[in-house]
Amino acid sequence: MKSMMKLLLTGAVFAGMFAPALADDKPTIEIMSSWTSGGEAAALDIIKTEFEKRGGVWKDSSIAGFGAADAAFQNRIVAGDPPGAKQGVIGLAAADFVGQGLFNPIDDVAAAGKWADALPKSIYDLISYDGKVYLAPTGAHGESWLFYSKEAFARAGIVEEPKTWDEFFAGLDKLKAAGIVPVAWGGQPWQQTKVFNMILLSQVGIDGFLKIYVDKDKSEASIEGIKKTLDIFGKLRGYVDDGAAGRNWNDATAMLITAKAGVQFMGDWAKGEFTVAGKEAGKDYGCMIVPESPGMVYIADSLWFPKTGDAGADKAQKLLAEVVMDPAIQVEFSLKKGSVPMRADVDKSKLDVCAQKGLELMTADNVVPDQAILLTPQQVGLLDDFVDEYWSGGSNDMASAAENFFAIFE
Amino acid sequence: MARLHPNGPRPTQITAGRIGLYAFLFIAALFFLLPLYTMVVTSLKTMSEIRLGQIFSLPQTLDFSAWATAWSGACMGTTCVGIRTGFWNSVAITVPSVALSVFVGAVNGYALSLWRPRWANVLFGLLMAGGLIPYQIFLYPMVRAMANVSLYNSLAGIILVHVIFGLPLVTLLFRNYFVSVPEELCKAARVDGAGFWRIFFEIMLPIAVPMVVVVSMLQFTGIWNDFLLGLVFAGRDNLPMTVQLNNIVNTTMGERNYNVNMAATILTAIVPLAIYFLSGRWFVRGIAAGAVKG
Amino acid sequence: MQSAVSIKDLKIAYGDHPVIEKMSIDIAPREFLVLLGPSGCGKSTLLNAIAGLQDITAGEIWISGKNVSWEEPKDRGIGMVFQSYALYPRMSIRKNLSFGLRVAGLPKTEIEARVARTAALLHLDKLLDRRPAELSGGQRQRVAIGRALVREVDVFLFDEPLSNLDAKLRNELRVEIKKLHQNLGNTMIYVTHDQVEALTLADRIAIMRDGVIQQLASPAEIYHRPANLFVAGFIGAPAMNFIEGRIERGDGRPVFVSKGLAVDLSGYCFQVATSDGPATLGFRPDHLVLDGAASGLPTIAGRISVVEPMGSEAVLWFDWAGQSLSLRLMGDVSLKPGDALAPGLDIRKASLFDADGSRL
Amino acid sequence: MPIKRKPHLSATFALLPTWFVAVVVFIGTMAWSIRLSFTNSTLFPSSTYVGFTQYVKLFYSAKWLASLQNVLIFGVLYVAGCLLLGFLLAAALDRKIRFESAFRTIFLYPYAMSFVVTGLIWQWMLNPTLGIQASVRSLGWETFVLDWVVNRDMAIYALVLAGVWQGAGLVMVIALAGMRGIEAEQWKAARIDGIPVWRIYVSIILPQLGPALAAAGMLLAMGVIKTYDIVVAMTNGGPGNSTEVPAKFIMDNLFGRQNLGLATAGATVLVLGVITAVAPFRYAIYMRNRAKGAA
Repeated sequence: MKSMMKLLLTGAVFAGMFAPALADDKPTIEIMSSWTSGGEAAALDIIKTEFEKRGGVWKDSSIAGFGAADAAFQNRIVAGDPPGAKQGVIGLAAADFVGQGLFNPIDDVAAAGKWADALPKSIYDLISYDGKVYLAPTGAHGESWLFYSKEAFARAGIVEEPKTWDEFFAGLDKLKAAGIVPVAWGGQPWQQTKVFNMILLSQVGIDGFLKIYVDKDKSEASIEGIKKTLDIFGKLRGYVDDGAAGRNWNDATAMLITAKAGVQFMGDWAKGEFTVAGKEAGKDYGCMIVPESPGMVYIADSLWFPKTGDAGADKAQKLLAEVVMDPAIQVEFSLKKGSVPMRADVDKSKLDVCAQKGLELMTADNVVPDQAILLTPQQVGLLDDFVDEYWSGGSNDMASAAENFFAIFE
Repeated sequence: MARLHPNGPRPTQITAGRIGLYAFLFIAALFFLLPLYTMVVTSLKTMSEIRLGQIFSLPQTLDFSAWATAWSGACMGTTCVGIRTGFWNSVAITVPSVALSVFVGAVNGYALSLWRPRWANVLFGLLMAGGLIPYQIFLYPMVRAMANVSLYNSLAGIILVHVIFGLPLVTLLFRNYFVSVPEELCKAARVDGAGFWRIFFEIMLPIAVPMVVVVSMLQFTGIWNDFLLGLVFAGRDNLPMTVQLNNIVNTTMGERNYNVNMAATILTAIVPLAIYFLSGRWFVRGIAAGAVKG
Repeated sequence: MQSAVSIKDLKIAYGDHPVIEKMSIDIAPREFLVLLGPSGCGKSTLLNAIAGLQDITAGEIWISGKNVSWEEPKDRGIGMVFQSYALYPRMSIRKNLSFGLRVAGLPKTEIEARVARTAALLHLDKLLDRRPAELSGGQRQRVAIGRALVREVDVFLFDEPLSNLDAKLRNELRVEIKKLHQNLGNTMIYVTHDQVEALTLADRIAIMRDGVIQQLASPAEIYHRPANLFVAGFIGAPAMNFIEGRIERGDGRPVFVSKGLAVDLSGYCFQVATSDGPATLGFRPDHLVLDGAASGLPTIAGRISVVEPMGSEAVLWFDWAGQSLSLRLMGDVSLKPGDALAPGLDIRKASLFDADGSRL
Repeated sequence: MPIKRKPHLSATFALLPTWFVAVVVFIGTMAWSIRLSFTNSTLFPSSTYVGFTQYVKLFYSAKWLASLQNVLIFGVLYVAGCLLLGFLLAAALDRKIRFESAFRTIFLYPYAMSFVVTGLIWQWMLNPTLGIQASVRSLGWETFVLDWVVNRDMAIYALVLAGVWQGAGLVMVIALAGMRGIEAEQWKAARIDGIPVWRIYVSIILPQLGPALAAAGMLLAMGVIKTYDIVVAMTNGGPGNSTEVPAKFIMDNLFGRQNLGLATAGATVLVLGVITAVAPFRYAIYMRNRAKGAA
């Protein structure tokens, strides 16, 4: 056994010695992302193609599922063998890594590309830590979307997009009466939290939203806002079908595509599912920001650049940051991914109706970041727990629930 | 009705009990086969047909394209090569891992039960306790340790990890097997002048063949189906099929092609399935030979 | 003359639990020694210690003039036969026989010659290519013996080799082993709990109890002059009859007195000087003479309860003073249960034990 | 002169790698976990000790408490269910039936499937709008309900169902092997005594299979504590906390939630709990064996 083990070990050592020798000189980078499905992968491919065109060598390490990718990434860091780039959200999720000195800053690239001018200030702040830019943003997803099936609306006799929550619930009743599942609900914690947030934004406004999530403000106004949100959120329980629990968002979207259900709360990535099924925005399905909402919740992706201790990889990281922020690439990427470009100075003409709406809100800075950007991963988890517990617990005790909500930040 | 005069062989009868017995077996078979059936028919449908939501209905037309896509066309990130490449990685990981862990387990079981060196019971207790620890908690320190000995992200590394995590189970099974081997056999061999290893290779290992079959099949299934360890320890050049399957099946915001998912799932499971279908009888025989006892 | 096997002050203990206490035995070359005792008496442990399969706690073991206390079994010059045969199940008989020789690295021709010789000796020639599972119990045990023989060593150890066989095979193999010993002339140490095997095979028998040798002597000596009550009771079937009573010296001559029975002990050969006191009189069923009055011996009168005819002989059970005694008769018997009888006791063949159970 | 023959060196030597694993990997990891559970570690280990804070948090966490309860329910029902169904299947196959090997293969094949696959497929089957419920209803039985996966009170039983589907075959094989090993004379004796067949299985065969079934149960129980894949694939802990399990709680906090301190506290509680539950059994078995050995 011992000799066999030895053989294996030597084999591994040799493999390790010779492998990197194959690709020298060229800036080489290993990208770890969770963008594995059709549209996502196509979007990533845009960056890859351009990166390779500019002389880089791209090694793909895609791992589906954010949990799995995070586990793999963190373990690579622990092993002292991080990939050259990792896809991840902007904001607090990366803060611990930066704080531990594990990431390379890309200040010079940002300065040369005048990122401070091109990006909305809030975004720029969220990719900077202690005054230095560390992350290269790829695109943003609007998350306050309400998609609806035009066919279902027609059958239920709904002619206008609802402007208020009252109108909205009236519409849902009509759908129900027409024998249609009113809400195609994706009963997974992360989806439910997104719905909670969109309602919250509609109830407390942009400032109120930021007060709660950034300042952890526990004033009467905030508590009242949470209660109103929970009220609306709780009402929705009456409009979902039996199979909602644990349902994937794309299965929910499929219910809209087949007109089995009326509406779905989801991020703008759901458009990809409609597109694949041959449905067109504005014609077969509608997209609107949820009622009474002054703006839009967004989540923004970026690339993280861990320190690899390899000069070639450092060079590649800078090249990659340039590529990602290239205006043309930003648009191309967003087209494929169904997202909104980060830069304000891009060509909007190619974007679809929904994306244009989103970009308008974005450029007007009528947006608030998703909890994944504003909260630590622990808090994000607790928020998911809170929302899920409220939703599936069936409780209507809003006062004590609001109390629990603020316990997340303790 | 005139009663028959009993004479000659008793006529065989179909009794209610017999009918009930077969009914039970057929219902059980249905319960066990239904999921597999569902997977197969789903993999043969088109997505539009799947969206109709009749998961048990037969496909309107047989569409094998999902299988082709799963095997060689499905995309993971920017590469679209299906789970084909992962297949050989899985083989390269599983075969040596199984061989090595069966070997180590057999040696352990043999040494612990027939030689009983000092502290043997303590070691066995530690192993059993180790078998109860959720292995997620090992990831972090193990990654560190493997990186320190330059085994992280290597084939040798992932094999070693599988052998380590397999130790409690294989040792338990082999020990229980060897405990039932008469001690005199070992004594006779020692009088004949054979040492520890000679007795192991020439006498005990041949006796333990049924057990080797059982443990190999259990380990093969476990290692082939592993996802987390492969993901964390194997390194990007050695990712097993399950990681690629996950890349196809598990997507948070992307669209899902259930037919491709099902085809990929069956493809991933096909090797252990084939082993059970083909050598199930050896498994049963191995267990009957006393492989698993109290 | 140098001993073949010599045990010196041997002690074996499992933790605090002693199995063998300070034992010493010398076994002469060509001797057939049987270790006899009830199960748990330590006889197998002793054998394993001689073989080197059992670690010893203190003392020494010498084989053929060499201190082998720390040697591996293979280096002790021994062959061993086990109760369960312990044949290697996945090897043919030929391989089973030759395994030790192959391990020792003997030349091929030599191995073949030895295997052939042994196989011929034990009538295994036709079975050489079979697997153990294909043989009968008797054949398997012959193979096990052959495996010891083929090593051509001076000392053979047998660990209850016949216990797993049925009665008929046991008798046959017993004779074979005896023949083998007569022909080969090796030293043999044989563990058994079967007294017939012990009495028929042994040159000397060591009777053990709780890790201590009770008596080490020839079968005849053990049968006729047991050293203590335990040995007396253990050997012989039916067991020796015991009568408890006292030794009294009324007029200078010792007399054994019990429940109306008085036996003059002047014919008895005392080993030690005795005084008056409690004692046990033991006599074997075959040492009673049916017609006591005619023989002029002291008689023990009673009534027959059971008659056990065994063909060539018969055992009569009769009640005397509330206990059941046995008597062995040669030939046919016409007596029936209920008949009265008064057999005579030949005190010269009887045994007397003191209150501690030691022979007087 | 003290006599100590050298112990069997080769055996000791052969066990060295295992010793290394047991001490360094198993004990080492546990020590590491216990240490970290007293720190405020988040993404990376820190050495700021915070006493029992993580444990307090742990036992205030509804999720953790639910996960403990769930794994207990799941563990008991899963092991019991596998044993029961496995035994029944084995008894049925033991009745000299046709196509025995085909049936055997059908009952055993799920054991070759990963829990991920098992979870995925049962999620489908038990989903009320996609699976069995929808199909039965479309056949005309409109009130039929089988919504375990999405029902808070039933989701844990859905996990049990999927687990039993996967594991019963193994028990069946083990039990069948045991039944075939039972002496024919017992059957003859029971037939002469006129004991009904089911009674023979319950009163005569079952007690004799005790050790084999216990071993099978042990094999299954070793997996219970690690239950993770099937939950993630099937319910991902939901609805609510109804199928949350400790291994998933640990995994979530270890990576996704970047809360090493809480994760290691959970692991420590889990392992210590299991050891205190199992140790008395093992000790009893050990003492019994010792008593046997001494006799």
